[in-house]
Amino acid sequence: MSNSRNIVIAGAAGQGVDSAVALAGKVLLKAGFQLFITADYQSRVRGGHNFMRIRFSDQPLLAAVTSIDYLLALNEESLLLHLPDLKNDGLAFVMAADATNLKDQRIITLPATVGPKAAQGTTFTGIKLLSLLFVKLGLSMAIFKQTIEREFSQKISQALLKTNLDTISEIATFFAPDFPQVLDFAAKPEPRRMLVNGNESIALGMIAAGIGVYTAYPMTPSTSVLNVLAGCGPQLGIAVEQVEDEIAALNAALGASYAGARAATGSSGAGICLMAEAIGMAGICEIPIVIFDAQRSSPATGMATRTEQADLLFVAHVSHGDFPRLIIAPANHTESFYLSAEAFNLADKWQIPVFILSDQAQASADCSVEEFDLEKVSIDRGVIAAEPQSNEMLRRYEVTENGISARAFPQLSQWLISSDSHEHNEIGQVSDDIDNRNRQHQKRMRKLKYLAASLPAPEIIGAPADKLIICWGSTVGPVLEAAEIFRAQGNQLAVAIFQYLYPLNRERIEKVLAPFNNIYTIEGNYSGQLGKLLQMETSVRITGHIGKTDGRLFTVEDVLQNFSKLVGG
Amino acid sequence: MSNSRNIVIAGAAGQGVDSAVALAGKVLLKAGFQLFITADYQSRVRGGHNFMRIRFSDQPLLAAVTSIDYLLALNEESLLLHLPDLKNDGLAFVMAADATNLKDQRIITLPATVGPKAAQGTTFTGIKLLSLLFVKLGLSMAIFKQTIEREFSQKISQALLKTNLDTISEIATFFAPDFPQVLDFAAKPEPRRMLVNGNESIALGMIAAGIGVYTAYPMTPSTSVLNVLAGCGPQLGIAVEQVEDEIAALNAALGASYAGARAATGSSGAGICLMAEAIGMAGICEIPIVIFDAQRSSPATGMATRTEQADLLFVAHVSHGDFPRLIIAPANHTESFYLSAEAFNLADKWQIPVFILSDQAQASADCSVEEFDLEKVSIDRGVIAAEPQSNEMLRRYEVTENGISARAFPQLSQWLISSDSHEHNEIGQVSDDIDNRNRQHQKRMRKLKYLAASLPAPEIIGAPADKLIICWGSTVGPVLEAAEIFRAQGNQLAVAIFQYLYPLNRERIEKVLAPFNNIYTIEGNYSGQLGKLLQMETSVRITGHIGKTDGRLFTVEDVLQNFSKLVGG
Amino acid sequence: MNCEYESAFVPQWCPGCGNFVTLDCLQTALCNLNIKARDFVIAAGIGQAAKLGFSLKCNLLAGLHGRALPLAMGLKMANHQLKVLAISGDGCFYAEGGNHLLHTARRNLDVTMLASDNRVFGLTKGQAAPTAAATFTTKVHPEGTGAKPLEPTLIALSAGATFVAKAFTGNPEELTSLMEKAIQHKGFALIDILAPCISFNKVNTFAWFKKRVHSISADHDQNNLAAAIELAQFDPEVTIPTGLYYQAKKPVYGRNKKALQGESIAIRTQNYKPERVKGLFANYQS
Amino acid sequence: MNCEYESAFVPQWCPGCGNFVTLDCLQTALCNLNIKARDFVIAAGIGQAAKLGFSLKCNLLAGLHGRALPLAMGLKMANHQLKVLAISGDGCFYAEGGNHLLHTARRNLDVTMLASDNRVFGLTKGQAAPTAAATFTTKVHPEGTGAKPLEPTLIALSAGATFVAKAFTGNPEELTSLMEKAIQHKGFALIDILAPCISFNKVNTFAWFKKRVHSISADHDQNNLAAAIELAQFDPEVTIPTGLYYQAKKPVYGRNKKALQGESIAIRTQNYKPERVKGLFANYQS
Ligand SMILES: Cc1ncc(C[n+]2csc(CCOP(=O)(O)OP(=O)(O)O)c2C)c(N)n1
Ligand SMILES: Cc1ncc(C[n+]2csc(CCOP(=O)(O)OP(=O)(O)O)c2C)c(N)n1
Ligand code: SF4
Ligand code: SF4
Ligand SMILES: [Mg+2]
Ligand SMILES: [Mg+2]
Repeated sequence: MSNSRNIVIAGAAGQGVDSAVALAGKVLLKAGFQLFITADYQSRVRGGHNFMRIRFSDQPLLAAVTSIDYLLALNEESLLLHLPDLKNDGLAFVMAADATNLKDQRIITLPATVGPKAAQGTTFTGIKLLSLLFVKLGLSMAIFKQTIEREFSQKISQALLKTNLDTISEIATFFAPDFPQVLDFAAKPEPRRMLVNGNESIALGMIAAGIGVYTAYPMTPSTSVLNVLAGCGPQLGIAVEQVEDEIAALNAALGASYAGARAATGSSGAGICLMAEAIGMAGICEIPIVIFDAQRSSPATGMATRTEQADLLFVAHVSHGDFPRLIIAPANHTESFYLSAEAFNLADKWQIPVFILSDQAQASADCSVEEFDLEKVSIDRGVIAAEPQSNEMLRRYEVTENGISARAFPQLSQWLISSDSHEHNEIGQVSDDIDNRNRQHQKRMRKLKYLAASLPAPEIIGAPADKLIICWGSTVGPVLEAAEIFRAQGNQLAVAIFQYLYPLNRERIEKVLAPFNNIYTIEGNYSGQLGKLLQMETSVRITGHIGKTDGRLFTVEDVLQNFSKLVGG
Repeated sequence: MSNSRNIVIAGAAGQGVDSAVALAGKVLLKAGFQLFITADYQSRVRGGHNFMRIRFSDQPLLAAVTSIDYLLALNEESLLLHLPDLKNDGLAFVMAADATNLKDQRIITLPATVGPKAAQGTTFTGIKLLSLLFVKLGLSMAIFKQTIEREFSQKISQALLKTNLDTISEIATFFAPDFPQVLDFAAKPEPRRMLVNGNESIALGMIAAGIGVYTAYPMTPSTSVLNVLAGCGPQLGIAVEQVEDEIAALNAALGASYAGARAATGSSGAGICLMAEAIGMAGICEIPIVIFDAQRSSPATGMATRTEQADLLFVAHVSHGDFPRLIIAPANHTESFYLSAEAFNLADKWQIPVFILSDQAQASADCSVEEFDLEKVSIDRGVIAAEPQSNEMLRRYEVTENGISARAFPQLSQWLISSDSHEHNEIGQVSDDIDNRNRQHQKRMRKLKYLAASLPAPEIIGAPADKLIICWGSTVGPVLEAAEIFRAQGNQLAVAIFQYLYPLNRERIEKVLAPFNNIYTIEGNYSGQLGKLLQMETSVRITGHIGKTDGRLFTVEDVLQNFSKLVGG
Repeated sequence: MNCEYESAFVPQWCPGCGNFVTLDCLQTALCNLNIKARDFVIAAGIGQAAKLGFSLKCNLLAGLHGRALPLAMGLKMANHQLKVLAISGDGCFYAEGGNHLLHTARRNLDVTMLASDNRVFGLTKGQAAPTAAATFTTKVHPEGTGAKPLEPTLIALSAGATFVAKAFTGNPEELTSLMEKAIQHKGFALIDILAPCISFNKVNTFAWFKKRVHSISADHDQNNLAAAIELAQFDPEVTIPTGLYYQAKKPVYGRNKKALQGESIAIRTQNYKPERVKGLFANYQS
Repeated sequence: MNCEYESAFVPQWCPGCGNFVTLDCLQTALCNLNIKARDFVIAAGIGQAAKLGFSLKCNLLAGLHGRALPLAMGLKMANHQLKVLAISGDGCFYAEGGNHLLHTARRNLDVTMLASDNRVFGLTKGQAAPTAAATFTTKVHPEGTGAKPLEPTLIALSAGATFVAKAFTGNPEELTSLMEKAIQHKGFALIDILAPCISFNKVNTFAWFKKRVHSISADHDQNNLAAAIELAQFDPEVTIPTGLYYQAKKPVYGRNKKALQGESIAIRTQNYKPERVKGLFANYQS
């Protein structure tokens, strides 16, 4: 945690916390820092209390921290709420009027009078406090101004823009001479570095994979994937639709996939519930489909803007009956891109539903990543049937050893293709013949076996050690960083990162986990869902589970505290 | 299998296999036999091939057998299809025209000329062959005639009725003298004995429990519960509605339960899929609800009239997030009654969704049972809040040690009651406060822990033995009978019967299963779903799984064959 | 207003949100009708409008997005003596919940459905509701929705609703009076309430609606279904009639059901004994 | 008829089932229009009527109960050059799938919806469909449904369908000709086909319908929505107009979407390369 600083900007909904943070993020990115920005929102548009954390460093960051180096409080309540987390050598920036009752050396107040006349109102608080901070950090005011000009010139009046710029200048002049505090790490500018949230990475990965159709019904925190795809759909040839409900969303996506597009849908837990039946249809019809689940606090409506990792056991078993599926959980924003692209290849190869399991913590965290390398992405549509001489029914469900039968697409081929949600024979005719049923069911289930065997083992970091921590998704970042600190403190602790959560490659997993005597799960849920899956599917036994269900992400400190408890410290 | 006989009646859809069987069942019941009647239907109204098995005995029966004592074939195809299963000393009854090409001593043909003039057509084939059979069995023709009179006098013309009765008389006279074959067991008449199918038992159990509202959308094989409840609803004060879809079905049932009725819904797997989201709502709102799932062949539409036991892992994890639920699987028709009644008590006590898991095999099997004893049924509505002085918000979600908070019903009480699908505080106001969330989530999950601890251990039959067979639901009957035979053949084999499938009482289960070195599951599914649950939730390890997914029920012979394989015989 | 159902819970809507007016009008209507808090239940969906019930001290079943009407159905089956209000937004009732509208209306369930119509998904930050114009652009619909907006009054009338009205939060008197009538109506009553979202609908603003709404002319025959259906075929971009489109006395849901006469099932449940099943056993005996 | 889409699979309906006529008429219509088998897809639901596609040699996506229209939506998104027919029964389209009807119609998706209306759930053995009369009794509704029957043509017209017709299997010529028109129509086309179920609807039999249907009078203006809506307000127990209620040329789904012009996405997909995403990276760079 040394080589980083943590800024917190806090205020009421509607006060512009998010735009101040967006701005700060852009400035710091441009300046050459690595970033990890997280938000803590209430499900309301005005009022309440929101705050965001901007962590920056010269190294890649994959987690948020609790302790604050710089607090920008847009109102008094925010100052009071967050002071307890401000480090002893931290600083709080606040308008003078918001800190009248507080005596704390760490608080730097800005008199209302500093800044141009036009900026005396409260709407400029964000800009003012940011200017103060950047001066303090010794950052280039030129970058700040350029960023504001680029971001705002289209959106606000010239006069307003000028007021913003003047505010920065005046505050810089007012404070600059005796103020700068030197950071103990240096920026490393890299123009191709990107600042993306988890959903944006996923959407970009889908685009790289050649997605053609995305159908969804809005649901926090999945909606931004819909937004990104809808935004570039016209230009890139992606048909995107907000349909009437999630049932329509998945059924339409299945129709699109049958017809030859790469198709996906996305939602959060409640919406996935409504897709349950059509997930089974994808299973028996063997229609490749990618389903994005941005998990949030549960059950039911839960806490709409809060995170959780509690959909795993549900999606692992969703829809009645046995059929193969695949669950992928990217552990960071870079993986979100590559694994989302790969999801379509795996869906096409195995002709199954593939879930991308993310959560609110990942969806709303902005992270700096190196520009995605398109050399690492390939498009593989799986087995396509050779063209027939004339119109003929395709043996769409031909029984094969690995369970995979060749596909073709209506009108794009001479084949006529029947896909059926009943049990069906090889040409897709409904059938309840005993032998046919056994052959078809076994064919589908053989895919699951071969698929499992093809999946990589989890990566183990920090071995040898007696104790192992298992984690996935948004929990990986904080666990890895905490484990590094923990080991640096002289403890032994290894970490296993799972990206492929179902099916589990039993042999490989048992092998790499064999050396550990005590295996713990850290997951953002109550019951330790990945641990339960492991117990169900392998001989691995879980010693204990560290859960978190309050809807907030794990910070590095949260994890560290738990480590100390584990080793009985 | 000695003390029983197995009749098979087979023909095309529309030929009246089912009415012949219904008639035969009533006659044999009246005569004092125990019965187990199973159907093998195709999903069509006319044509195709259907057959039913009527097994009868002087002992209670809980399973079907494959080998046939008496075959009544309504057409030639049926004769040819089922002759291979006819025992060497069995008999086939058939119209002379349907067996022209066959030389087989076991075939008894009926000339078209026997019987009254009016009954020369093919529609009387059922009655004719039944008459033949009953003469052969030495059964009282009087009972046969009485039954026909009682069943048909309202439905058919006097002339037609007379033709039926005359047919019986003429066939009896024609064959009687030199024909009777003596059964080696005697009927034991008991007028209160009932012939019910699994769904009827469940519906009767629901009625005994005081159900007030049942909402559903028709789906095979669950529909007959809807039919029974709708039939007696007007008289007993049960509001039953066929709503627009399964989503409405469960949501309406939840509304009804909140308002103070005992409420339930029912469907098969595809319909349960559509209820997924509202199941989570029941979880977080803590609304007691009973959900009946008559499993059928899967995934998706599957084989509409065929059976399977493959919904277990789905319902055990349905809906996103962690929340308590209970899954009960009656092992026979008698339990179907008592456990369905008990389901409502458990739902009310724990304020959770309770699943009654049945399947097509149980739903469509008619079994003779002793009249249900209402002394064994009690109604317990759980904790109800004491009345307040005046209108006040109920602390509906008061945090308690066992997780259970008192209920009250709108208008029936002065309490005002808020139930909320978001995370909420104690009075049901939406809240995303951290501490409140933790308290409420933990309160709910504590119920799961206490509920699990309250559940009985599975019953073990046939211990001590090295090997144990685990089974549930429709598979229990054939397994128990096969195990008895198997043990009589000098083998050791114990059987564990699970009625409570989720949550699992870990301590008790581990204890009663500890003596066995090899544990196998026999389930009507591919993956061994109960075995998987056991591995997930307990230290029990499953040695092997015997599955069946062809949509047909397990017969005693099916199970026996598998036992022989298990012991390497 | 000092009603027994006044709650301590302050609504979390944006200052200026149309829903505040709806909340006020509803309190007034309930007070005016002198309805006791214990005698009614609000069945809510999910969305900004759906939160209304949290700001009343009342019986509340705050359910899932889209499902307020099935909840209402169940409430009335268990206790047909309850007053039931189903409250939510246009996304909830007309997108996710569209099927329930059709079927609850045709059953003529005795429920008051208050639909906040802001032509947008407010809570999820500004996607098009089914009532949005074809030209409405959003992040999801940069090229416009391209779809004909759904007219809730026309659909409800076509499906069988027996009370159909449209109101505007800019005319709280009319809204209150319609609410009173709707609550007193026996049967399925819809008020589609134009309640502008100031944060996410920059097109259909208060001023925009103000310019287009007009009270229905006095010569409209409110008891004539054909006339109401004609009235409901307006161009929602041009002119929007507010007031009572249609009211009719028709048998309400449950009128044909013996189980739903007299005392409610909820009350009778308290006396149900296992013995009630006994009489059915004979059906299965020989 | 000797069409390329004749299949070896014999329909499993009861002899005399109305669906046989529908199947015949559809084959004839497709033949007459000279539509190639590779150029159309049938999206089917679940039910007796939904099985129709199994008896044609054609592209078939036999989906879930209630979901034929969303499948059709996806088919057209991936390949807007396909002819798509959605085929199922009145339970499937109007009960389980009611929401999709509203929204697919208002989007004016270019699909031909053939709804077999027998006023009953045939496959599940005789429960009331939404089109059944209030007095219709079944095992589930021993006291009658008590609900106003849903009139599909009225709902579809209200929602925005641009081709709405009713036909009767007793008049196969009219049915065939309507099918031809519907298939040629650009936009959402519904034909509600009265196709009696001989096994489970003993009320609305062939003879019953025969007595009540009549072809729409020649002076009905088929391009007038208001007139069509008026026409659709008949009493379904008394008199049922068959023929074309309404047809209009309106922008079909996708007309506003750049992605859905020219070559289909299905075809273009074959050339999509990962590099297509490259241009978006700049949005996230500083
Ligand atoms: C099954 C499901 N899908 C989606 C959502 C997300 N969601 C919550 S409210 C809402 C729409 C809100 O719009 P509307 O009903 O018009 O209410 P408003 O906020 O405009 O009052 C959506 C899509 C959800 N909670 N559940
Ligand atoms: C989700 C779901 N619910 C219920 C069913 C059972 N089901 C199959 S077909 C059908 C109704 C059939 O009626 P209709 O659509 O009118 O078709 P018909 O048989 O009359 O042609 C039902 C309820 C199902 N397959 N899936
Ligand atoms: S976002 Fe719109 S609907 Fe929601 S509270 Fe604000 S103004 Fe009201
Ligand atoms: S049951 Fe009815 S709808 Fe089904 S095939 Fe027979 S006649 Fe046709
Ligand atoms: Mg809205
Ligand atoms: Mg039908």
